Amino acid sequence: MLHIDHINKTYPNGAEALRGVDLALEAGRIVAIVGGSGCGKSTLLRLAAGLDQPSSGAIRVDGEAITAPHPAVGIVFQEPRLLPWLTIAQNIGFYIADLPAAERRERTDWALARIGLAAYGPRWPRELSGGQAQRVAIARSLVAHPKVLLLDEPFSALDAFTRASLQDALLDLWQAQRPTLVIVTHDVQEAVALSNRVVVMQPEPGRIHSVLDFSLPYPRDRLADAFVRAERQVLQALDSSLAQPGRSPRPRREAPLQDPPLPALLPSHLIAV
Amino acid sequence: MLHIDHINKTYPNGAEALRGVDLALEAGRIVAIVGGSGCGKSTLLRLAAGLDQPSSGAIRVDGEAITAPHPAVGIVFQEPRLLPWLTIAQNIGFYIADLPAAERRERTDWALARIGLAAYGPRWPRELSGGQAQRVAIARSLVAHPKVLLLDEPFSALDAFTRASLQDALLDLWQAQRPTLVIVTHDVQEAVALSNRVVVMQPEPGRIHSVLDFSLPYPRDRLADAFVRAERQVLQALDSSLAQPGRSPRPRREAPLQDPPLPALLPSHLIAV
Amino acid sequence: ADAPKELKLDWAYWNPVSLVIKDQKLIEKEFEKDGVNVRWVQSAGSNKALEFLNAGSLDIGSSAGSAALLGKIHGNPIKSVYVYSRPEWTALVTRPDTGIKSVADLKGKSVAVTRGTDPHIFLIRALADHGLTEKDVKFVLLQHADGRAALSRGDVDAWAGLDPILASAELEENAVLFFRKPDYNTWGVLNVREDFAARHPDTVKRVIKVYEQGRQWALANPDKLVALLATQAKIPEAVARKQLTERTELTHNAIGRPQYDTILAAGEALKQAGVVDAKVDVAGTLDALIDPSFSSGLAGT
Amino acid sequence: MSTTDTLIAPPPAARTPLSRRWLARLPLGLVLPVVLALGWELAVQSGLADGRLVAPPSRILATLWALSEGFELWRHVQATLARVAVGFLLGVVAGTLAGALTGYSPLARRILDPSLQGLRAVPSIAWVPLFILWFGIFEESKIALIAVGVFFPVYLGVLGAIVSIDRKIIEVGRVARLSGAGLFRRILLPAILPAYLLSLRSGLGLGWMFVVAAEFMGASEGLGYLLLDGQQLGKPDQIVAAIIAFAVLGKLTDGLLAGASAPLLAWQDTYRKP
Amino acid sequence: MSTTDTLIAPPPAARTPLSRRWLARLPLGLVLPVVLALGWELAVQSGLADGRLVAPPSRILATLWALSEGFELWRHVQATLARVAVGFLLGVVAGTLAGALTGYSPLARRILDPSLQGLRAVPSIAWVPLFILWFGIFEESKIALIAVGVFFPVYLGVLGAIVSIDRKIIEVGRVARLSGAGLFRRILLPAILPAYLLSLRSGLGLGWMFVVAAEFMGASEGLGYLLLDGQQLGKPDQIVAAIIAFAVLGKLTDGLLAGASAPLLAWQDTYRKP
Ligand SMILES: Nc1ncnc2c1ncn2[C@@H]1O[C@H](COP(=O)(O)OP(=O)(O)OP(=O)(O)O)[C@@H](O)[C@H]1O
Ligand SMILES: Nc1ncnc2c1ncn2[C@@H]1O[C@H](COP(=O)(O)OP(=O)(O)OP(=O)(O)O)[C@@H](O)[C@H]1O
Ligand SMILES: [Mg+2]
Ligand SMILES: [Mg+2]
Repeated sequence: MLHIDHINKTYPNGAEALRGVDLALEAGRIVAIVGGSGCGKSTLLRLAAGLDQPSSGAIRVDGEAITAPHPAVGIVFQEPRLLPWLTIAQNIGFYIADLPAAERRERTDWALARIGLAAYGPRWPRELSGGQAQRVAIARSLVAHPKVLLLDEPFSALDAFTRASLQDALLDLWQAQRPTLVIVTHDVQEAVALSNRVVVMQPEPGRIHSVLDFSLPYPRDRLADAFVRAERQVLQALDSSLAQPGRSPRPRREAPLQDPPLPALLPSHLIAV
Repeated sequence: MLHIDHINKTYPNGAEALRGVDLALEAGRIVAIVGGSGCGKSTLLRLAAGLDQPSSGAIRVDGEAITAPHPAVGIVFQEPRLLPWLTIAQNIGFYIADLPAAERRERTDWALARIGLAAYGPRWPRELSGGQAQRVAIARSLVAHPKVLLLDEPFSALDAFTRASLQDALLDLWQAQRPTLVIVTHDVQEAVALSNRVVVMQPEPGRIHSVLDFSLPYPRDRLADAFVRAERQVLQALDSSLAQPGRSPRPRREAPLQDPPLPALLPSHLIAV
Repeated sequence: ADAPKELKLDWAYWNPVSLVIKDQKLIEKEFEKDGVNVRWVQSAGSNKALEFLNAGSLDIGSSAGSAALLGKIHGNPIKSVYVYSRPEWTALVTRPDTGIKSVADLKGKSVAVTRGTDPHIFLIRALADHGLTEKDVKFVLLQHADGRAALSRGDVDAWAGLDPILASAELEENAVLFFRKPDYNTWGVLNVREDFAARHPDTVKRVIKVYEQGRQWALANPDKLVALLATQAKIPEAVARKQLTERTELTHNAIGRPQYDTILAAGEALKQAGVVDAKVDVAGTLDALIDPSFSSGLAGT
Repeated sequence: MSTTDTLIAPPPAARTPLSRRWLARLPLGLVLPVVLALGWELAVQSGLADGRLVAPPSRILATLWALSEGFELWRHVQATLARVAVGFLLGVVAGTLAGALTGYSPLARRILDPSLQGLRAVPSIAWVPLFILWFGIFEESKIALIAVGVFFPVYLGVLGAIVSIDRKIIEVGRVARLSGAGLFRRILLPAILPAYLLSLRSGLGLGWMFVVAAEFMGASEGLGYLLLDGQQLGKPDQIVAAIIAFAVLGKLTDGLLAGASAPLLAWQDTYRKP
Repeated sequence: MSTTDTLIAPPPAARTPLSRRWLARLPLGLVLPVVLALGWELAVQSGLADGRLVAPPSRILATLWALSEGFELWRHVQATLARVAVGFLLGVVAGTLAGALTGYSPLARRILDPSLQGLRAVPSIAWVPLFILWFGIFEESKIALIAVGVFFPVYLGVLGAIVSIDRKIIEVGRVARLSGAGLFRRILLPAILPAYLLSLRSGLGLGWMFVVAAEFMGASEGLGYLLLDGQQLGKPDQIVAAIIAFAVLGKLTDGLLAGASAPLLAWQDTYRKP
């Protein structure tokens, strides 16, 4: 489906964001990408979405080299990037403007309900909280039913329960239509819970450190031994990726923290419940 | 230090973001705020920072009612909000422009090193990754040594290791200067690891659900029984806050997820390591 | 009376004497010993000179007689004290192909004209002479050069022209001057601000003396005058020659009865045309405008 | 630290006392002109100033009144208003299209922009002879000249705003695989809307300015004509009356434009509405 | 789908072939004027068009050449350039201050803005009599008039840009407890910089336009004078020569301004640099 062949990406300012990255994503696969801050995850997604050109190497969708956004590839950006001049409902319908109004309407309403913002359709983006905006951004890409969906830290601004609900929404979509999903996340548990393959990247220059495959049954039990083992495996890979020689030393605490004398707790009558 | 007295906040569009919120933050305390998406956490922080006015109620810093930003109160916004026309170093020095150049320079350099971006001083904000920008935003507020620092999901875009390093940086500052820290976070483990008090908020309208106090010794052992218990306690409060009657039903999976037939794994020679 | 510190005069292409005076620095020489600072200002048209006078940016300025009258009517505090020329700078013009032979043929035709200028007055009086009024023809209000362009484009049938554009249209496009009447042109007069005349009467007299000097030189050197105008205004010598030798008399100086009569007739024509309010006392204004005292003693020619 | 009337002051909350809300409805914009007019009237009346060149308000009002009897002023206003309206529309359409084209296509920009930037500096009056030549002396040329005046600010505004749109927003449009007219209509235009509306207002102002040059070309009615007539015949009262008519109409049409476009900007997240 | 020369096309990557890079350096902006000039020359030479009213390039070049012998053209250019430069500076300073004040303080905005928006529509020529009255007919009044022309676009640009700055950015300034001049210098000005520079360019264009009205006021040198002189004496070649001089100088100064300000915008995250 999506083939990334030996890609290098150096930004005009000289920053080497990606070096020799190879990745193949078959149709219907769920891949998670984890890695330290600044290791090129967003860059990789932007290249795969056709929004930027690699310095060398090629990206192909179904064998076709892409130099511009491809109809089959959708992306959820790291920031919500809602269009401020459209209401929430219009934002969600933005990628499906070509559909008949009735169908667009239907998908939009479904998505608004699914992200728990059914009453928010007519609002402006500036009236949303951070997590609400992020949910709208996810909904916008989901309703377009892309064959490949790239998600850049889609749930980072959500509490654990809202996050779980949206993960479910994503998996529902996957089950119904079997898109290829690429999810960048900093939450290792999330990576293991969602994907069959975890790509661990390492920074400076950004490249692939290791690729870990799992085949745990869905729905996944986060307390199962296999799950916890997989989680630990990813964490270890991540740790070793950040401790690579040649990288600037990982910042660490300067001095061991002393337990400070805590101030007396507030009498509870001062706190409204 | 910071007193929030019976605050209500209704936005011009009628959204009731906060209802009857009382909170007292003594000097030197670390408070974490957790809660569902859209429950008024950012609104509360913005009010405390003097950036917006409550519809009723008052906020006082050391007894003095504030209607505009107070010199003793710093804030890290939910988005990085770097000034695009300043370099990274200039952004970090933005709040301390009044200091002598040498001292500003020194603090900026220290902060750049501490957030692992020592070489990034002369870059523009647009050349940063999401997590890098977030780190710069944190550094910008840290160098001003505020007496009260409000942090709105400061580490959401960071991988586990970078996040731990910045948590350390924050605790170091706390140990050295004993500011009052208010940290909004979606990571319950983080809330328990950093704070002595966790405020759980609940949405629609935004209000305080419960306040949980812990006094675990620093440095905290995340595997210790007491820690895990505290964590579970917060999670339960969070869950119950989101299941409150009167709230629109928490979105849930529509149908139980079936384990889909996974595509065959890629032969590993296709993957560069 | 004492001379002023500064003397502000105008020069203009349509005032050939001023070109001579400025070119030969006659004023500067005259006032050298008094330490008077002489400041020359170019006037692009009568209305500009009058505007500058009105605002006190000129002490002495030249204009057409009718323009001076209009200015006075609208409260411009000036006196006309001297005649520097009797130009025939305006005429009615058409293209060869329109078939217009006389003013009577203008009935129902369109005529380009600049309001309030000598050509405008000229046109009104010409029409009146032939029993026509403004309503019988269609006035198209255009600046002088644009009137010529409109005529040659065929947008209008005739044009009340003004030199030197008139002369160049005549030479370059065979424009037909179908109505000429030197008497209907209203003189080139020198105006002075009232307060300046009251405070520095001697200075005014000395300027007039210099003007006489320049005028005499111009009369004596017609070819050099043509060359002077042609180089200063950068117009072809043929145009300058036509304008100066065929259509400008420099043989007048003292202001008095003849000027009064011509300008009065022009004023009445303007009143008829509605450019001047019907309530205005033209004769009375003219009495206040024309002040022969400064130039009365001058000998003719 | 900061007074309550500054941008950084807290937005008007429920605490605004009644007196302030009453103040908020006062047409404060009238204060300045009225004070100036009264001051000038008093100065002239008391003999402190000479009202010959700039007539005191009473005389200007008399002039305006005289002109408006027999509806003459109204005729002039109407003629000019009609010209400005049509010229404005044409200029806006042309400026928007040209700005969109050069903003969108770097090639078109490199070919067209230098010439247009040069022509932008050509004064209105300089066009007069050329427009007479090209369009004659009737309504067409007047409207065309006004359209030229409107064109340039709109063109510059659209082009300048397009090339400084945030990359992030354009990328959303690219992901929707918009290009050409679609990208312009759905991303570029709304993104530049605040700047665009500003450039329309700027263009409208220039439209009013170009009226005088336009009415140089064979007009016998219109405010520009009134002004020129006043200047040529040396009628200061009429000049000042024309200036005031220009200012009033300019303010009214600008206010109309700003007001009509305000709802289009309801989405903006600015600190305080204009 | 989209051609390679559109905004949404991939930015020039390393793959750009040599021929295209060579193309990129070509002064394409000259193509249009040169083609038009040659076309006109041919049309006149072949008798297809009548070159009397709009002279063919050869004759205009001859006029320009004749004017530049004896450095006369240079004298005119210099006079006008000096006036525009000083007037531009004054106009920019005044426009920036006024725009900052009204953008910052809603009270000042409500008092001043309506009057200024009205005056914005007053044509340059209308100011002439008043400026003669206030400043006389010498250099002061000319410079003042040009400054007025520059003032309005700058004022409108600054005000409009300030009131549409993103709230999020202003809040960062508020947290730093900036107000007044500090807020303006450290937040508002840089935030509006792209719009501001655009308004400066717009103002510069208007400065050039106001030159003619300025040189109505008793000038005997300058490009505006050259133009008026040509119109009054019916010298079409000189008119066209003046127009060309205006266009060339306008483009040069605009290019200079745009070029000088480009480094100030290096931080912008736009899709492609202008
Ligand atoms: N400017 C605004 N205008 C109108 N409503 C707003 C505005 N800002 C926030 N709200 C609403 O107020 C409520 C609280 O918003 P707030 O940003 O405080 O939530 P939050 O707890 O920070 O959520 P998150 O975790 O998603 O960032 C939300 O329902 C939101 O839709
Ligand atoms: N436009 C740009 N210009 C120059 N350098 C850039 C640009 N964008 C990103 N970089 C650099 O490229 C590297 C990779 O950035 P990228 O955004 O891909 O990281 P990331 O893995 O998404 O990080 P994060 O988890 O923090 O979002 C970083 O070092 C960053 O500084
Ligand atoms: Mg990223
Ligand atoms: Mg928030």
